[in-house]
Amino acid sequence: MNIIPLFVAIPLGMAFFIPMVGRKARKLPDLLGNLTTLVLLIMSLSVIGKSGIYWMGGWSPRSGIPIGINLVLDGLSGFILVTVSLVSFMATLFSVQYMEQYTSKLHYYSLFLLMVAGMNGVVLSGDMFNIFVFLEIASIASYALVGFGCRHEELEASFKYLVLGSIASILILFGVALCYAMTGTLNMAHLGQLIRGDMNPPILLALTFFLAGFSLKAALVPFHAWLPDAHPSAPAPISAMLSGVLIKAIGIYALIRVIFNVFGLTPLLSSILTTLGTLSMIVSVLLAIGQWDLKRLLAYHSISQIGYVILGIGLGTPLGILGGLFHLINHAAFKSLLFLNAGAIEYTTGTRELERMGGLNKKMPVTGSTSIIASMSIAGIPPFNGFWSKLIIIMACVNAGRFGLAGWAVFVSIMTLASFMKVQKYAFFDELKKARERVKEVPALMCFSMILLAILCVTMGLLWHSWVVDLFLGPARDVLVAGTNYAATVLGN
Amino acid sequence: MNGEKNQQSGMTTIVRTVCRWVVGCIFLFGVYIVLYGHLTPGGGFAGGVIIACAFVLLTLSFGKEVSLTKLSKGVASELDSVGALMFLIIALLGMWTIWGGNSSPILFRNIILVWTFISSVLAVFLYVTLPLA
Amino acid sequence: MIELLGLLLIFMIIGAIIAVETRDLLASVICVGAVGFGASIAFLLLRAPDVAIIQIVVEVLVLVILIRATISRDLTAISGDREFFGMVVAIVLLFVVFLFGMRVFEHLPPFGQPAIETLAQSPARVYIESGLRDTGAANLVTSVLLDYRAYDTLGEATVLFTAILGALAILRKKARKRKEDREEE
Amino acid sequence: MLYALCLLLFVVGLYGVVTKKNVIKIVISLVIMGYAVNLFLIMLGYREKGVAPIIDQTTEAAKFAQTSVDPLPQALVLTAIVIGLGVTALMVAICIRLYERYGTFDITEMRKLKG
Repeated sequence: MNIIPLFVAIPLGMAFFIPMVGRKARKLPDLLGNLTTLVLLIMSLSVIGKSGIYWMGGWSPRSGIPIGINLVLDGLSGFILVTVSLVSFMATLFSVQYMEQYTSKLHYYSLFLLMVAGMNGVVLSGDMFNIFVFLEIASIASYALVGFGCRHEELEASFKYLVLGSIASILILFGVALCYAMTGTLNMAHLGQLIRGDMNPPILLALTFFLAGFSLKAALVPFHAWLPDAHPSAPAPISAMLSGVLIKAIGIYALIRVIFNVFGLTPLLSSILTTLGTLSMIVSVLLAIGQWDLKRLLAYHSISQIGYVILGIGLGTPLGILGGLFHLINHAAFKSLLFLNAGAIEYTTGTRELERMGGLNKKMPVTGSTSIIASMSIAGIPPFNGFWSKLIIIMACVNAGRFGLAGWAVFVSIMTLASFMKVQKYAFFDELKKARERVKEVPALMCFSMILLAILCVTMGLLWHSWVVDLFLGPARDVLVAGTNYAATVLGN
Repeated sequence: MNGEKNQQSGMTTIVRTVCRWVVGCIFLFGVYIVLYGHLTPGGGFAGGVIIACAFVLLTLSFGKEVSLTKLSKGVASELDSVGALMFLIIALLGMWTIWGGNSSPILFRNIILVWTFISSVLAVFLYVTLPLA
Repeated sequence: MIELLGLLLIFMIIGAIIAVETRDLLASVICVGAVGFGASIAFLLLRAPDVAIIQIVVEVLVLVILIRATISRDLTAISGDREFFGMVVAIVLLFVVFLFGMRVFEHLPPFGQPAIETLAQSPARVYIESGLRDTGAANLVTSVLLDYRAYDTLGEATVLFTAILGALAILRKKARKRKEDREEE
Repeated sequence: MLYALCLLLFVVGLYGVVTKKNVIKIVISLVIMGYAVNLFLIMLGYREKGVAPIIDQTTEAAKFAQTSVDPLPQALVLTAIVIGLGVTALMVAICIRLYERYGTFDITEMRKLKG
C-alpha cells in the first residue's frame, strides 16, 4: 500500500466525515481532529529520508509524456510535510480547550483539516495546475478561519486577505496558462525539461506572475499588506498555523520549488530573492518594534523571519540553502509557540495589549517560561535553535562575499532581540496589575502543547548538528542544489 | 403549508403557477445532463447546478420556507459530506486496485458513478449556499 | 469567426468597464452578468460547449447570489471623493502593464495554432488520440476531467465543500459563547 | 489581437480591484479578472476550423485527431470556474456579514481596511 496519497486523503476524508457525525457527539470533533493530526505526524515521521513518485489513477507516463498527475515525495517535500504535521498536531492539541470560547467546533476542525490537506497537496503535487487547486483549498479554508470569530475587525481582515489572496491565485493561474501556451504541458518536471533555461518572453512573464503570486501568499515585503491584519485576527491556534506553516507551505515552498526545480536559479533571480528577503527583514522588524498589540507584533516578526529564510535560500549556495531551510523549521517551531503563548494570555486575561499585561510570570509559570525560550530562540541567543540557523545564514552571506547582507542580518537580529525584550518586560516581568490578581494558568492540554514546542526548540538547538542536518535538512538541500535535475529524477530519463 | 406567509415571502400568482410546472422539467433536465455527461456536453457539475437551480427557483418564487420543506438544511449538509466522502472513497478504491498489480484503474473508469456523485454533492452544496444570499 | 470573437470581446470589455464604473450597484451586477453571458457565447464559438454550459449555470447562480446580496441594501455606491492622484497613478501603471503584456503576447503561438499542433510532446495529443480507447467516454473533456486528471476534480469538489463550510461558519448567528460584550470595547 | 483584448479585460478587472472603494465592486472586479483568465485559457486550445472535442461515430479517428480542439484547457477551465464560484460565495458571505455590522458596503467607512 503506497503511503503518499494518504497524506491528502486522510485529512480530506476526516474533514468530510466530521460534519456528518459532529452534531451527534460533542467531544467527537476534538477527538477525531487530534487523532488525524497525530496519525499524519506519525506518517510524516515515518517517511523521513524516503522518496517516491505516485501516479494518480495509474496514468504513468506514456512514451515519456506525463499524461496524469503525479505526487512526488522527495527530500524537500518530506521536510515540509514534517513541519506541517508537527505544527498542526500542536495546534489541534491547543484547540481542544482554547476553542471552547467559540461556537461550532465541527466547522472549525473540518476547515482546519481541509487547510492541512490543501497544504499537503501543494507540497506533494508535481503538477502546476494541481498546485493551484490545492493552494486554493488551503487558502479558502484559511480565509474562513481568519474570520471565524465574526467580530468586525476579524471580518475586515478576512476580507482584505481574501481579496489579496484571490489576486495572487488569479496571477498564478495566468502563469500556468502562459506556461501551457508555450510548452503544452502542466507537469512540473516535464515543464522544466521543455524550458531547459530557454527564457523566452512569455515564460519570463509567467515567472513574474509566479513570483508575484507566491510572494503575495508568503507575504514578502512589497506584498505583505494582508498579514499584519489577518494573523492577529485569527484564533490563536490558527495564527500559529498561518504563521508557522501556511505561508511557508503555499508561499515559500511553492516559490522555491518553481524557481529552483522548474525554471532554474539564474543570478538575476538570486538577486531578486535576496533583495526581497532583505527588504522583508528590515522593513517589518522596524514596523514590529512600534507595535503594542502582542499578536500584531508577532505577525510583523513573521514577515521579518520569512525574510531570513528567503535571504538564505536566495543566495543559492548549499550553505545558504541549508541555513534557510533550517530557519524555516525553527521559525515554525518558535513562532507557533509564541502565538500559542499569546493565545494563552488572551484566554486568561482577555487582552492582547502589552500595556495591560504585566507580571504574568508569577501567575502563569508555564506560559511565561515557554515564552522566554521562544523569545530567546527567535532573537538568536546562543544555545537555542534560532541562533544556529541565523549563524549559518550569516556565514553563508559572508562566504558568498555579500558582507552587506550579513551586516543587515546581524542588525535585524539585534532589533528582534530588542523587540522581544520589550515583550518579556511588559507581559511577564513588570508589576502585576490589580485586575490580574485572579488570573490562573491555562488548562492542561494547552500547557502540554506549549511545553512540547518548547522542548522542540531546545532539542533542535542542541542536537542540530547531528541528526537534524543528516535526516531533514541534507536531503531537502540536495533537492534544491540539484536544481533542474529534478525533471530527470521524476521522469526517470 | 402556511399560505399567507408564503404569499409574503414569495412572488405573484403568475410566477408561482409557471414555476410549479417548470420546476419538474428543470429537475429532469438536470438529471438527464448528469447521466449523459460522458457522451454529450455537460455532465455532473453542470447537471448538479441545474438541479440546484430548480431549488433556487422554488426559493425565489415560493419563499425559503417552502423549499426548506423539500430539502432541509440539515439533510442538505449531511448529503454534502456523504457525496464528498463517496468521491474520496471511490478514488481510494482505485488506488488499492492499482496497488494490487492491476495497472488499469477499474473504478476510476466507472464514469457515470463518479459523475452522479459529484453532481449530487454539488447540487446540494449550491442549494445550501442559497440561504446566505 | 475571429472578427465575431473580437466584437464579442469588445462588448465584454465595455460591459466590464460599465460594471466597474457605474454608481448603481444593481446595474453593475447586471453588467457583470452580461459579461458572463458574453464569455459563455465566446466559449461556444471556441468549440467548448461543456465550458459554455457550466459558464451559463454558474453565471446564473452568481447573479442570484450577488443580486440577493445587493438588493434593498446600499444600492448607490458612495464613492464621491476619490483621490484624483491615486487614480491617475493606478491608470498609468495598469497601462504600462498592458503595453508590456502586449509586447510579450506577440511571442505566443498565433491564435488558432495551439500547443497540440506545434509541440509533439503535449499530453493533450495523447488525450485526443487515445482518449476514447482509454476511458470509454466520447466526450474527451469528461475523460480528462474524470480519468486522466480526476485528482484535480477531487480538489475542485473539495474547494466547493470548503467554500460552503466557510460561508456557513462566517454566517452563523453567534460566534462566541461568552465575553461578547468585549466587542464594543 | 484577441489575446490583447483578453489582457485588456484582465486589466479592467485589476483596475477595479485597485481603485474601487465598495466591497461588492471589488468582488465584481475579481470575477471579471477570473473571466479574462478563463477565456485566455480556452483561446489557447482553439484550432483553426476545429471541432469540439466530442467523438461521434461518423468521423474517423485520424481525421478527428487532426481537427479537434484541445480538451485539456477546457477541463482546466471547468475546474477554475468552480473554484471561482466558491471564492465568490465566500466573499459575498463576508460582505453580507460586514454589511450587518456597518450598514454600508463602503470600505472607507470601515475601520481597519484603509491601510
